[in-house]
Amino acid sequence: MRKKSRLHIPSSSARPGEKPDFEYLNLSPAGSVDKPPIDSRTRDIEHLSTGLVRVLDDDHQAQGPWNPDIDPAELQTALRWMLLNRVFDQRMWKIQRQGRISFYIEATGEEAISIAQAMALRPGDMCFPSYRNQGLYMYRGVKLVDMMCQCLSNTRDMCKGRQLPIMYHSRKANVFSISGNLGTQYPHAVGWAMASAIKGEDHIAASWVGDGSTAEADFHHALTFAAIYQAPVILNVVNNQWAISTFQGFAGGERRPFAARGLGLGIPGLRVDGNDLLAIYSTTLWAAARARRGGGPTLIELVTYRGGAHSTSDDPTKYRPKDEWASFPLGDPIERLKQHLIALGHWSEDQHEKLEEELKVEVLAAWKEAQQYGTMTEEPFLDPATMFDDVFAETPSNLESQRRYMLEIEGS
Amino acid sequence: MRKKSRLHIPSSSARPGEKPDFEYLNLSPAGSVDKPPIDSRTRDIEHLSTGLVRVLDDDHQAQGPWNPDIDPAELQTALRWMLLNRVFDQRMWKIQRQGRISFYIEATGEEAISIAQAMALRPGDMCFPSYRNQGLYMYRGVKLVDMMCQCLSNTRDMCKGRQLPIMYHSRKANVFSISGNLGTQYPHAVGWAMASAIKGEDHIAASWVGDGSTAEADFHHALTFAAIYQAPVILNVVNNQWAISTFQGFAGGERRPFAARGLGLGIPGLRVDGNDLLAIYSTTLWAAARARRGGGPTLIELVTYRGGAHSTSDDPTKYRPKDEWASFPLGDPIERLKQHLIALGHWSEDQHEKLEEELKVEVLAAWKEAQQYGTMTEEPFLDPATMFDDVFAETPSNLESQRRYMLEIEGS
Amino acid sequence: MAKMNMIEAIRSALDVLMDKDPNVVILGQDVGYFGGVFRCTDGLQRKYGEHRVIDAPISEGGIIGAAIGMGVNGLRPVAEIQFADYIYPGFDQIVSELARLRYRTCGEFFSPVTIRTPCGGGIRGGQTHSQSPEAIFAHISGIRTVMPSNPYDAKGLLISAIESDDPVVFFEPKRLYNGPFDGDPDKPAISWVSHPKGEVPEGYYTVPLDTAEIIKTGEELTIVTYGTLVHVAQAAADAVGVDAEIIDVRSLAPLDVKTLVDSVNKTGRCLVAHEATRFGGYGGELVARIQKECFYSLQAPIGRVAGWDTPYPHAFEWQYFPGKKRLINAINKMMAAA
Amino acid sequence: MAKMNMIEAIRSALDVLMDKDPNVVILGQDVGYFGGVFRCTDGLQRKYGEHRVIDAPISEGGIIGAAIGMGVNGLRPVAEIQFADYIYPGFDQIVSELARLRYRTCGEFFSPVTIRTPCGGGIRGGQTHSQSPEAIFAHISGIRTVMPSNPYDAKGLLISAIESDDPVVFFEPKRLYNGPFDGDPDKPAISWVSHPKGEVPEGYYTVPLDTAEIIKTGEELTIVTYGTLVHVAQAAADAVGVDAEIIDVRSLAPLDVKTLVDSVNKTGRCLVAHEATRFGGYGGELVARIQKECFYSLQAPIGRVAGWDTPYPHAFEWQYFPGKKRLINAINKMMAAA
Ligand SMILES: Cc1ncc(C[n+]2csc(CCOP(=O)(O)OP(=O)(O)O)c2C)c(N)n1
Ligand SMILES: Cc1ncc(C[n+]2csc(CCOP(=O)(O)OP(=O)(O)O)c2C)c(N)n1
Ligand SMILES: [Mg+2]
Ligand SMILES: [Mg+2]
Repeated sequence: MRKKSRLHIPSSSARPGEKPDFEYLNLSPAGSVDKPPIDSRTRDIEHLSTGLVRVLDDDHQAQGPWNPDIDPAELQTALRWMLLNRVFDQRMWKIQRQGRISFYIEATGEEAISIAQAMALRPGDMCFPSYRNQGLYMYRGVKLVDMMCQCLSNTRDMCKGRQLPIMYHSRKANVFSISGNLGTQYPHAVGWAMASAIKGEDHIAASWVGDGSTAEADFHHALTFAAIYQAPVILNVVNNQWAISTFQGFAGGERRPFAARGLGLGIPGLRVDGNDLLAIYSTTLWAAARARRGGGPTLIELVTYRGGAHSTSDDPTKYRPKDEWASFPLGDPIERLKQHLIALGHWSEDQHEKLEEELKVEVLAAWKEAQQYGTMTEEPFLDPATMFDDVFAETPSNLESQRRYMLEIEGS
Repeated sequence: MRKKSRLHIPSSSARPGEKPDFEYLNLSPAGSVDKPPIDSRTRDIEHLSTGLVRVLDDDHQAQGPWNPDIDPAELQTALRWMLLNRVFDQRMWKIQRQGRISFYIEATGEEAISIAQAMALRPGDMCFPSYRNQGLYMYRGVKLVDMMCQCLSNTRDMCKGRQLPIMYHSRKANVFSISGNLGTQYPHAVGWAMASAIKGEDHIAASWVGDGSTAEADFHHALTFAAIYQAPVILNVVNNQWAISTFQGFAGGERRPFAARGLGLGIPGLRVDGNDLLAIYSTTLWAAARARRGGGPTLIELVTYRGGAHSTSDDPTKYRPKDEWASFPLGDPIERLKQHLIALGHWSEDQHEKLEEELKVEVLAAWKEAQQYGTMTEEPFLDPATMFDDVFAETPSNLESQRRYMLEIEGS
Repeated sequence: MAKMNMIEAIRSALDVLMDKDPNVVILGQDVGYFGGVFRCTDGLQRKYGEHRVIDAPISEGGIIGAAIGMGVNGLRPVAEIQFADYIYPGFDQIVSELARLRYRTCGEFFSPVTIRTPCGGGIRGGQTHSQSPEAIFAHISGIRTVMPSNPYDAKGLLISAIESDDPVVFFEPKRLYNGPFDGDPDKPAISWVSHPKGEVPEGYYTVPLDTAEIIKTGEELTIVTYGTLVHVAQAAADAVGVDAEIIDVRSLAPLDVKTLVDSVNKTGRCLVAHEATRFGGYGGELVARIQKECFYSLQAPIGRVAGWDTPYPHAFEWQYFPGKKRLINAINKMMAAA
Repeated sequence: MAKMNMIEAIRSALDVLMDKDPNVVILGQDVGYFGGVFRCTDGLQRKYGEHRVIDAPISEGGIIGAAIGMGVNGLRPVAEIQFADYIYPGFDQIVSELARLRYRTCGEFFSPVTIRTPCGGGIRGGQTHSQSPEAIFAHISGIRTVMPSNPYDAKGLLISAIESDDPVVFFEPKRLYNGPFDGDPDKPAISWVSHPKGEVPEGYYTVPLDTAEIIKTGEELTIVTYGTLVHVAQAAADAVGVDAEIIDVRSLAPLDVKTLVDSVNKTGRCLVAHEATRFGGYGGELVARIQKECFYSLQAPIGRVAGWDTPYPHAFEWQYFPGKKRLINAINKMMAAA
């Protein structure tokens, strides 16, 4: 008989039917992590990769050196964007369940990341998002109706029906195209940032990948190039604990935080409470300033939790406890900012409820408008002849003749 | 006009015509780095990745806790293997220059690595070498004549003429096949080690890549898998300062040593004097013991210098100072072990010269024998019909008919 | 005998071999606890343990690289790539290592890895969940490329693939997982239950890795196809009422040329059909070979029906998909040819 | 006009464009200080600085990934992959990103990267320095695949490639770098000096990216080929004494079908020749298309001469290489056909 296997297999802290257990998260109290100068040497700030930068404490007060001291009015705006992101997701999820779009991905529980980072970056900075960063598009001015039209593959779809729902892009907003292939955007961000440096510009780039996607080659490529050329880029790892059914230990998160991944290349790493808008905002500002003045890349790990299913194709009750999110020690980012504002005396439950209602109306209105441009089953329909465009800058003759043939056949 | 580029471009410390400068190497005195227990936690031994484990000091004495206390007779054997490696390389280089083989790669200056590590591993452990590890094959019993026949693509070529010279393999010796594609062997080693663990065996695997090759995706894949499954594997980075014309700063070595690359995944790293047989031997033993008892992977950076050209196709005077090797502060590994043995009173210049002569004779005899099995221009020739074998386990009909057709044509 | 859909047949193949050979291990994203996003490995980790059905990081290159090393150490790894569209990060390990190891070591080392991966469109997956990249694997010497079109073949071919000492890239047309889709997305889905190829032995059996299958004999025209298009071709031939001989290539490389050539020499007409992009697709090889061997029997040029030379668009997948209309049109033209 | 070999012509193209457009940057292993292992970028870093001719780490995936990002930010990157055999680690970025970016964003984003890489055998490089993987790129919608066979075209096509807003994979048959090799390794090397295509303008000019070139007109047989085989085909046709029309495809995808079809309709016979492995090779596409368009003119089956379906063996490269003998044999057979 074969001897017992000695292979180490990571195991998640809880599976369905078990009690959620976040013991493994190494939390620091809010305000306890120092804020070094942006020109610190990586080796002198390694501890930032194991601590956890937090600003909002359990009593909803902002604490410590990373407190960005944002104006309450601005915080209200941030709250509005986060809530909009959530309300939008909820509506689109329902729409998918009704069969009116083919697929959807929600960012529930992770809204603070896109919103806080969008706030911290400048409009000329370029974002290379993952599929859970819809908040970036929203904050940077892409209209809800345009995002919905994309999900509908309708006549106003920015992707002309070519892409799966949620794979937005916006040149105007400086948010790149979302890829179905995990992690591929990471080296693009580095290359973009290198080009910015080559051109002597001071724009920086930022990119986002999930914990699971750090195992891809492109993660390594991006870090290596960023370190070598000291590219002005912020590389974010959104550690939401899960990659579909696979918990973050299977991406190598068991022993050291993801924030530490670049240390061996001299890239500083910040581990940040990903559900704390203030902490995210201020660490991002720090990394952006560092990059802008030639200090090179920063890796930011945002510790959060994927509050919903991976996508509309997924059923998380099959692989994790139903109540795991409710037990997540870093809470819900929207609730936390809301309570902070209430504690500051600049918000109330009433106002919040009213805002939520307002946003629901806004989203619904956008949805009504979007449908006018067509759905998968209702006119107007996109012209299928367009599917032969944009394969190349100019459509070559083989595609023109395929287009003609397709129209002939489909017309018959 | 365009603004000045802000891109950081690494620059080598000296180019042709300039004075060699190894200031950038961070050296520790021999004996100064501590030797922790093999069950130390990675975070407690991070300093081993920035120090430099050295045993032999400038006076050729063995120093400190890493001194393996090897029997002088064994040291003499080690010296013999290293010298054989060098003499073999010198002969084959000349043979290539005479046009009798198409290509060659020498390990000059790096011989201690293969020999010391082969000594420290057990025969059941599996080696996944790079092309500069010919010493592994030699030490593990592959005959010189067989290696020469491989380089000659002759009738006794283990590769039946299919591979470029130096791309050896030996199942019997447990040394894997050398690939032309850099770094691909690294995940193989990890997978092999995982299989060993799955089977409950206590064999470990070891692999080698160059400093330049650490930028490849497979480096990341290997480290990630090794860390996740705690594979019993030793991952060696041979930092010989150069990757063809490109110095190690372009592989990300400017800011942190390669030994630190796994820290972010919890893989301990040892930075080792790669020209010090004793230091290499004892760090490898340490890592092997750690792996064997379930402690998982270790990354070892071996700091050395590529004493010769990259390959017979290369001319290093085009891109680095001629006398760079002579200025390399860690010297020549053969000379250092020789002086150590002399200092111990177990060796002499005379013995050394005699040994070198002996080895030259041995190598020459092997070369004479190898030629009898054919050269590229002299009979006997390998049968070209064999080129259709081993594409698959059994040769399918399309290859059989191509074989027949080839013979028909070539016969015509 | 049992009724199985393609997912069950694949799972059954894995189960039978894991039970038979302790060296068979499975490695892939979400394959373990969860049982795979298409459920092909459901229940196997519970049965064989997490050391044999191993959840892997999102690293196709690493999965294939590690699997190669495992194979060299005596295991028989079955790697799952979640979608064929995501196989490219592992491409170098497949081409440069897996395919070449036996050759470059004259058989001293080899690694009997099987790579399973769902391919093809028709599930509204857009351009990154619909690709059929078989052509680029069929061109690589040293690997076998296989694509079953039904549960019976899926199980028998997968068992052969895993037992083969050659590496195999095993494409599973995901649109066929649940039923023999005939190309009409508006018709209610048919299940495998009523299909003869949905009858699958529960135990061990094999389908050889180097034979094409004549799905239906016929005299007027040969349709050479594989994967999803097998069923569409049948429907199209029926619709036209032509007596077509339909061949399921199923083992794309090495290829069973004789079955194809004999058929075309008999019928004198040949249509090649696949879902993948036409330009540079695998159909080119089929046409080139058949025209060479059957030149003097051919009464019309060999036709190709395939995906367009564009990515696979989300909204227009049924315009992209080479469906019944395109096949009917091609058959009609061909039958009308002199 | 100057006499240039292919290396000089490529370098000249890079020089002309770097001078013309500050956004043109070069990225690759050993391309900077050293000037490239084949010397194609020699002197360019000295002239344009290390911020425009950038030495890169050994990371083909990273080089291509970063180049894409640079292209998105307005640069026009020329990436060098040291050998085509080493392009596979960058394959995912090429297929999934570079080729698809324009399509998936309807032209809002695109990246005009040119990837230069030496391909082909005949330099005793063994199986990892001899490959011709053009077929797998030609199959990918959204990239252009180009392979020049001489200095004049190399420069003109490379200028077009870099200026094109489409991504281009630009294969350079390394055996032709120094001379128009006719397939006979025992003959003394010929240089480009005495070849008309070795006459190259020193300044700016372009060769369009979508036209095949008729190298020699003829009436009895069309040889459709590209890369190294262009010269071998000429030598073989001369040796047989057949009046062959020889077509250099040079732009493999998109393909100039008309030039090919017109020629075969005229000659009635066609031989397709390339160095890459035959099975699933690019020749399949050529044959499939030509038989379709020229069926009624063809007097014999279209022949294919190509590398064997094996890796490219070091010792037997001249048995692997589809040399003059194999071409002569194929021509003779074809001319004898009814
Ligand atoms: C290259 C590639 N491999 C696999 C997949 C399938 N896939 C889609 S999302 C996903 C999980 C990603 O997890 P993570 O990176 O943690 O991001 P999250 O979904 O948690 O935001 C997987 C495996 C893919 N899209 N691309
Ligand atoms: C994937 C791949 N890319 C590029 C090359 C070409 N190449 C061969 S050796 C070499 C340099 C390797 O340097 P390093 O890893 O430091 O090893 P060393 O030669 O110094 O031992 C390069 C770029 C290759 N063989 N494989
Ligand atoms: Mg995740
Ligand atoms: Mg090196």
